[in-house]
Amino acid sequence: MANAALPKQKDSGISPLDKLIKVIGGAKDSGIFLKECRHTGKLILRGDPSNDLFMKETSKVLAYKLPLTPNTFLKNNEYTSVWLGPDEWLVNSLPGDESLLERDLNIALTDVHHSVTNVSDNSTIIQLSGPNARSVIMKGCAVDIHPRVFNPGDAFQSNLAAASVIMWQLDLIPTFNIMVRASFASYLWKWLLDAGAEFGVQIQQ
Amino acid sequence: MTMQRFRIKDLGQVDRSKPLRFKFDGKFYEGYRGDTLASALLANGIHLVGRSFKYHRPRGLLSAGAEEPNALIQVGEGNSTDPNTRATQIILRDGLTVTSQNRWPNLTFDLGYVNNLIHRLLPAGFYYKTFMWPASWWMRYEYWIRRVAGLGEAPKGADPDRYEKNHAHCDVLIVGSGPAGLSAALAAGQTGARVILTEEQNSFGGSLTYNTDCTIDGSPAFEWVKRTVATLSSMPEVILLKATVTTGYYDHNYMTLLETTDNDNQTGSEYKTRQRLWKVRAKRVVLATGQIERPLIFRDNDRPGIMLSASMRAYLNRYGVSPGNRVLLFTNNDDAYRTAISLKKNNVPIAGIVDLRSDPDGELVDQVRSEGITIYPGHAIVSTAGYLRIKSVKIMQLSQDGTKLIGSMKKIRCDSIGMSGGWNPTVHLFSQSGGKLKWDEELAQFLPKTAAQNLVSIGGCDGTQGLTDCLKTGFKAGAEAARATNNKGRAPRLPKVIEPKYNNQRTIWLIPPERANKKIGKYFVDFQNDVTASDISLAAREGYRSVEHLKRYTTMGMGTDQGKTSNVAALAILGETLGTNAPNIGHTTFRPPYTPATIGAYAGRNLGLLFDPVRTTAMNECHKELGAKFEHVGQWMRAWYYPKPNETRQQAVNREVKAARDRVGILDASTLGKIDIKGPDAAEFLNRIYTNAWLKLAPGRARYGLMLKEDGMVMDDGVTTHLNPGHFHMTTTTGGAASVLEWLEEWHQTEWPDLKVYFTSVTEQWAVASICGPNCRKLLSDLAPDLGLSNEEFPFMSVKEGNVAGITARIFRISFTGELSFEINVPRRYGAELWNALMQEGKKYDICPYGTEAMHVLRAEKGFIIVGQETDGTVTPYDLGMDWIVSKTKHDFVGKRALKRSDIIKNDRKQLVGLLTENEKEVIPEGSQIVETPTTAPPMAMVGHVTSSYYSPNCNRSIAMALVKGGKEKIGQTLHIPLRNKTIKVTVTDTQFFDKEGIRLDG
Amino acid sequence: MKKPRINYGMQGLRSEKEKYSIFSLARNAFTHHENWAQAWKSPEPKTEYDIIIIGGGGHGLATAYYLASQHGIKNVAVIDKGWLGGGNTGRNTTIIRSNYMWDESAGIYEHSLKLWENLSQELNFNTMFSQRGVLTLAHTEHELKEMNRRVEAIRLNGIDSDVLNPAQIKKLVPIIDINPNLRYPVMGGFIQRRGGTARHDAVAWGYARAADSLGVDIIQNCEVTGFNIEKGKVTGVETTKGSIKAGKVGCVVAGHAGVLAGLAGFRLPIDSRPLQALVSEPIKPILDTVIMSNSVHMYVSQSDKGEMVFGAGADSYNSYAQKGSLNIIEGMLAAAVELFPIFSRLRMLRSWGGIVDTCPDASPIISKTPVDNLYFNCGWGTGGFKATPGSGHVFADLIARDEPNSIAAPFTLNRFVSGYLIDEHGAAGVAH
Amino acid sequence: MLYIKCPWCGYRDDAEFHYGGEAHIKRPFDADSLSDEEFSEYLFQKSNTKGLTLERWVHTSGCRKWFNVLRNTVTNEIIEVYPSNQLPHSKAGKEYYKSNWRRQSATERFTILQAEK
Repeated sequence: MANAALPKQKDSGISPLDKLIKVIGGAKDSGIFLKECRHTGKLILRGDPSNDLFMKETSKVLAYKLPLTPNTFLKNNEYTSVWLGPDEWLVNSLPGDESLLERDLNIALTDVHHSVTNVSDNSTIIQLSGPNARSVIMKGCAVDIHPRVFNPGDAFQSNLAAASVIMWQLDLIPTFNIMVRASFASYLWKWLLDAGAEFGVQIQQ
Repeated sequence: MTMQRFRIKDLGQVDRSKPLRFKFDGKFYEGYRGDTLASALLANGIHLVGRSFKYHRPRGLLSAGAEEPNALIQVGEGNSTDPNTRATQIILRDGLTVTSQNRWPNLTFDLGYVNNLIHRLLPAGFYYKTFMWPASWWMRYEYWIRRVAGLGEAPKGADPDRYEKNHAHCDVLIVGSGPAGLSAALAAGQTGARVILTEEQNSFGGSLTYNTDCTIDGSPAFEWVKRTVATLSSMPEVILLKATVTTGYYDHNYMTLLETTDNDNQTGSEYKTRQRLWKVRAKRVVLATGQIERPLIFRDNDRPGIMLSASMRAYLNRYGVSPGNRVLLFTNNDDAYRTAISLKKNNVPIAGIVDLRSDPDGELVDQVRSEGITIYPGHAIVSTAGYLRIKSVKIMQLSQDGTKLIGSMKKIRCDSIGMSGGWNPTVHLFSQSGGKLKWDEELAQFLPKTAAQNLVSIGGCDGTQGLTDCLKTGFKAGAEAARATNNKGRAPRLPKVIEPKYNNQRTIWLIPPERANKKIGKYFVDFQNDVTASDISLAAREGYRSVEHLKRYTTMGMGTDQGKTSNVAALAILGETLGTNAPNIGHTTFRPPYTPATIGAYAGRNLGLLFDPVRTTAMNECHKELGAKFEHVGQWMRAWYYPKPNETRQQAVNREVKAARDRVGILDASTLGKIDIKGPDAAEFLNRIYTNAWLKLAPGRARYGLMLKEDGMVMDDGVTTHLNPGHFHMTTTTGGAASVLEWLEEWHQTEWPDLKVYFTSVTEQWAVASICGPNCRKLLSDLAPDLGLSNEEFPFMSVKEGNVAGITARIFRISFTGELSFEINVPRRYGAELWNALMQEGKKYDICPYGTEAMHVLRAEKGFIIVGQETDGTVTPYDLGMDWIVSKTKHDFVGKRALKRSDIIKNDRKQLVGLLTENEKEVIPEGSQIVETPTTAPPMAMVGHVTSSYYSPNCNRSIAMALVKGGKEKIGQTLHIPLRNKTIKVTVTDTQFFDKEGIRLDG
Repeated sequence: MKKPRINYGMQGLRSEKEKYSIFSLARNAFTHHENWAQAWKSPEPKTEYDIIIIGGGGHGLATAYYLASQHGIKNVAVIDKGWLGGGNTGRNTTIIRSNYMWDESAGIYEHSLKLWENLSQELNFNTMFSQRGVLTLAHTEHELKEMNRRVEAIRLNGIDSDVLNPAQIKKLVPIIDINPNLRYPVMGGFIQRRGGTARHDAVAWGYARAADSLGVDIIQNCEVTGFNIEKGKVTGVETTKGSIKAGKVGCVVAGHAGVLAGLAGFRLPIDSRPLQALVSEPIKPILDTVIMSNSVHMYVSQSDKGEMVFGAGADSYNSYAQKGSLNIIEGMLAAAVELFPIFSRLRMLRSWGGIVDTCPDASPIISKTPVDNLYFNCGWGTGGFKATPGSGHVFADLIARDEPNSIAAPFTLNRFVSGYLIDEHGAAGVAH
Repeated sequence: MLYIKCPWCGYRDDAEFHYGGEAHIKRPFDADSLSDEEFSEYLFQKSNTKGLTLERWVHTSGCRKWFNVLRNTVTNEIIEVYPSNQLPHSKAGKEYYKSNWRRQSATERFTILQAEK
């Protein structure tokens, strides 16, 4: 039996925060910008990086080698690969591209013990940006994200408030992608709004 | 409003341009920005600020800092009132309303003072010796004891304020911004290290805020403080935190700082934070917490107006407040001389200096002499007079050895006393960190000995004396700490310091009475809890000789000040009583927090909506629209039942249960845990983790599995499906989703790493609608006409993939109701769409949504168990009558051996059976206990309990399952369920109540 | 449940010379309290005792007291490595109740509660046992059902227990928030009105004084460094104050049972974990009942002094450090404020940790051991304080007769071999 | 709050981890041949050391990997951290491991076997 594939149209279906994000807006000079990255493709890839074939085949599909440094991610225009563990990666794609990627990886890794699991709907990504983004995260996360030790290209899995998250930094604004399980998304969204309130929050499309 | 009669012109650091009005005990006063409540009260000539805990004696300000035992104030009113706040730490703001506490009817006339008059009946620990007769009266005694005890009043309602939390990491955390702390911060900061400097007071500088007799590089020391703070502020990696108490020192250099942020200079906003709890992980900690002055212990040393010498100097030089109109100093060291010089400089009349030392000398003494201030060397205060404020003292000469008073008595008038009994290093945080203390005989101090964590103690808290040495050790420690955390740089140049020099002190812990056996008056050691020197010797006499016994028996050091001014003296007095010295007695352990810390700050914003996440499924909105009632299942909110207007819960559930068997029912089953299992050894892994056999399950087929803990007890269950070769889809209970995944990983990683298999949680990837009932096949085929749903094409316990209502879905033909049933899994984003499509299309079959309650009834009709309801961690598969699922042939599976233990194989274990009530309409309450022979009243021997019990509309009667001792043998027998008002008679049956033949599964 | 034959009447303090009362207080007031006798003597150890009890906490002192008072065995020493009551006796949140679900637990805790009810009089020392009621809250439908199971079991064991609805709870505890929209709303609860609190230190001191007056030697600052065992039978102990011979040895060292078992050459199914508690500053009375909430891991009462006494759940890891992790405290205080919003502005005064010895089934061990004449009483987890009198009583009986009585019998070490566990995790949530 | 260095993710607060009890417990291969007493020893008996102890943790909120820790249960000092298929490296760790009464878990056996191949 083939893996359940998603239909082609990119924006159909309901994302975990659709019902919650009612008002888009807020002051332009807000210290915090929040948005949901709807329906980003997400695959969990498992495999043994000491197996050359696994590394070779995956880099063919992704067009780069999977990151082996803990707490980092690599990306190109199509795919973002976040290190999650010594044999586990999160691979993000543009909305709708994940089925194809899943198929390609499975074909490429036919002879290698691996697993690719489509978890696009298992969680969602909240993007937190703005000059005060770090302050907001520090209210609920014990990982050191000071620029001396944490920069674009860095990632981690940890807890943010009472939610388990995977987080990675995109740029120097700074902007963070926070991936959270679907059923925790509304809790985390409310928590972020509350934590950001003192800086002013603008909600973006 | 009264004038600030005791404010000295142009002295101190308060802002005279910003007068602030405040109310104390109903009366208005004025102070300035930069004042504490304590300094503002003193500026208005108010010394009397509270009553003591036990004797209700009038008390004044003892200190100017966190150690204050007496001035406990009720701040504010209504919901934002704060009881027991130390006046010395209340930052004055406009409109502040405060009241004194624990007195009735008022502060100057307090009826509680009667305790002082009958004090002889109330020695330490008196309550252990009485209130025992008659035995039944303790609750009455207690009622009054509780009302007399307690200090301030709790707020009446919810706290209107916000509290924040903040995690931080740094290279160097420096506690204390006195000369040592500031210089350490400067040295560390200029290397570029990440530095946090904390100061519990509202401004930086520590002792330099009031020691105006020192100069650094030729200018007043406080100028150096201002310059240094400015330099530190300009360093991007340095965080300066004032009004911030370092409350706790936990493992691995984890520190809590409680910052008070709602000081007067903050603009108000809806999201204004009152306090912020910092949780800091520091690579290295520098403790520069300074010292706390000790009181002298003499008769009636607690009268308002008697305060610590350095605190008096702080009120004078920092706040520009004169302590009174005639000040007496009483000391065993040079500190009081320093205070005297400051007082004199500001024209405050001085009654003299009573010095325990018989021959004080040195530059400070000389200076005092040259100012014409009278010194009484080798003298001590014998007694004091004055009820609401000190009026006079009597002094006498001390014998050579300090154990007796000799000569004639002399009376000195005064309205305030500055006393100094030496200093205690503030070793609280060091001790919290696990460090051990040592006793320094010469300094008569407990000092840090071995550090247990990555820290260094410097300055006063390490026994360092003098400004020069504090700066020197500060620079050194700061630079070292920076280097140790991989920052490069050198220590700053040591500035040129001019400071007064101290000579030795003469330590006399307890001033003797004028005659050896004179027994009047009280010698207070612990001011707040009214523990006197005689209480300590009483405790010792009665055998309470360890430090902890002393503390617990007398309550010494157990007040809200935690004995900051009293602990060491108490130990010394205990030591003298027992004929030994302080170090042999030991010391109590210091525990967090350093000063009392707001509970709300520890709770933070994790309240209300944010207390604990509420998890909902993709179909949640659909249930809401249908008017569902919800129930909590762990963090999940699940649709419980869907009442129609005017329908009771029972009616709704009955209707849903009927519909699911008669027509078609639909359930949101999305919360079940789901784990994707892939790898060539997946089947072998399942074979080891489940009790039954898994190696021969064909792709496309599903099987029910039971998981045991290694002790043989049922842990979880669910259906696992073989999707493709080497690819399984496991389901777990809703509550077990996370723990089962961790369980699988644990066994794989630590026990069977050779098995090639990977696990990935997909619980929320899939939204699941479960449809059941005779019409469900028709319904599904309407929405998925190409799927092929006949029993041949799609047999029970198998899986198919296809489009349902245009959505790609995985459909499992499994059943938790015993009916023909399909579980349709679609990606979460289409969950609501699927639900709505099924509801819409199902109209023609009169589809009925059912909730968790109906689901429970439906499965109970079939005798299916729910892990967590029929099981509680003490139940084996055999107990559940599920012998069929335990493989007899497998070499191993988790929990196998435990099932063979002697008490596990006994026949009289509690076993799952069915129960039928005599009265078919009667539903036994779940959880009811079962007996064989009811008696008229408890106790009765119980043989089991009811695990599930419902009214079954399909059976037209009530049904129940129960775990009953030796239950299998009891089938057919009668048992009894004794409720409070009646006893229900039941017959033991098997657990299948409906469709025993199982013919409905295929529709 | 079989009723043990126990005399719950007043035993009275054997020595009349120093009986505590309001009259003795008044008498001593005239002499400035200078003539009070020592509550207990602190003798040097003799060379030999009939029985040595290792551990001078509440349980150990109670054992010695009952050996002397119930079994007439007075040549007994209690030895402690530090000060009396310095372990968990002096570190707990002082809650006393007997509303346990399983018969075996109900048996021991109810036995204990009955002894508590006369303890102050029996010991002539006010232990301030305050039967103000212990109310356990339920916050979900599931918890309500679990509660019913427990309440019914408790009731049929003849132990008092009342179910309360939210309105009744509000009446009893006016400061509680019963808003149904709370994340964990108060949906009901059950109260044991005979439960309550006691002054923990006083329990140790009272037993010490009473045991001392019956001739028991109480030896502090004396650490056991080894057991002397001959032919599988214990003959004495090695201590920092020398060897002491003994006919029998009872070991009651909460927090260190595993260490002592190691010295005797066997192992126990016990993990030692940190359990944290804290008190607020004292305030005027606001809470007259003990409140427990298992689903949010919080329990609280107000001491006679006015402090709110909070308990949290145990940390997950083994530790003898007598301190735990801050997040446990944060979670517990958030739960406390959620239920009692007025707690927010109170202040934490002091926090501390104890070491709890926990068994796999969260029930204690009162047992003979692989070594003859050596007995262990341990593994009380978070429930030890309330059991103090009962534990001492049955342990004394076990040591005296070398055979467990019906109350102690279920708690032998053998249950871990045969599988007859008394699992108090399942239904009790956190067993406090 | 302990600061535990996950062998992969680095230092994190103990709240991110779950404790897994004693490390290096040998699971009996042929449990059926054991007496109840012998099996009870595997199932329930603890070292529960006061002082150095080898224990298991899993980085639940991170990489979900199990690993072993050598920790002092009196001071909470962590001496070393190593993956669960390895043996302790530090001197103290080796000594403790040697004195352990039931070392060599299945993972280690597997690793040793692999190394021998």
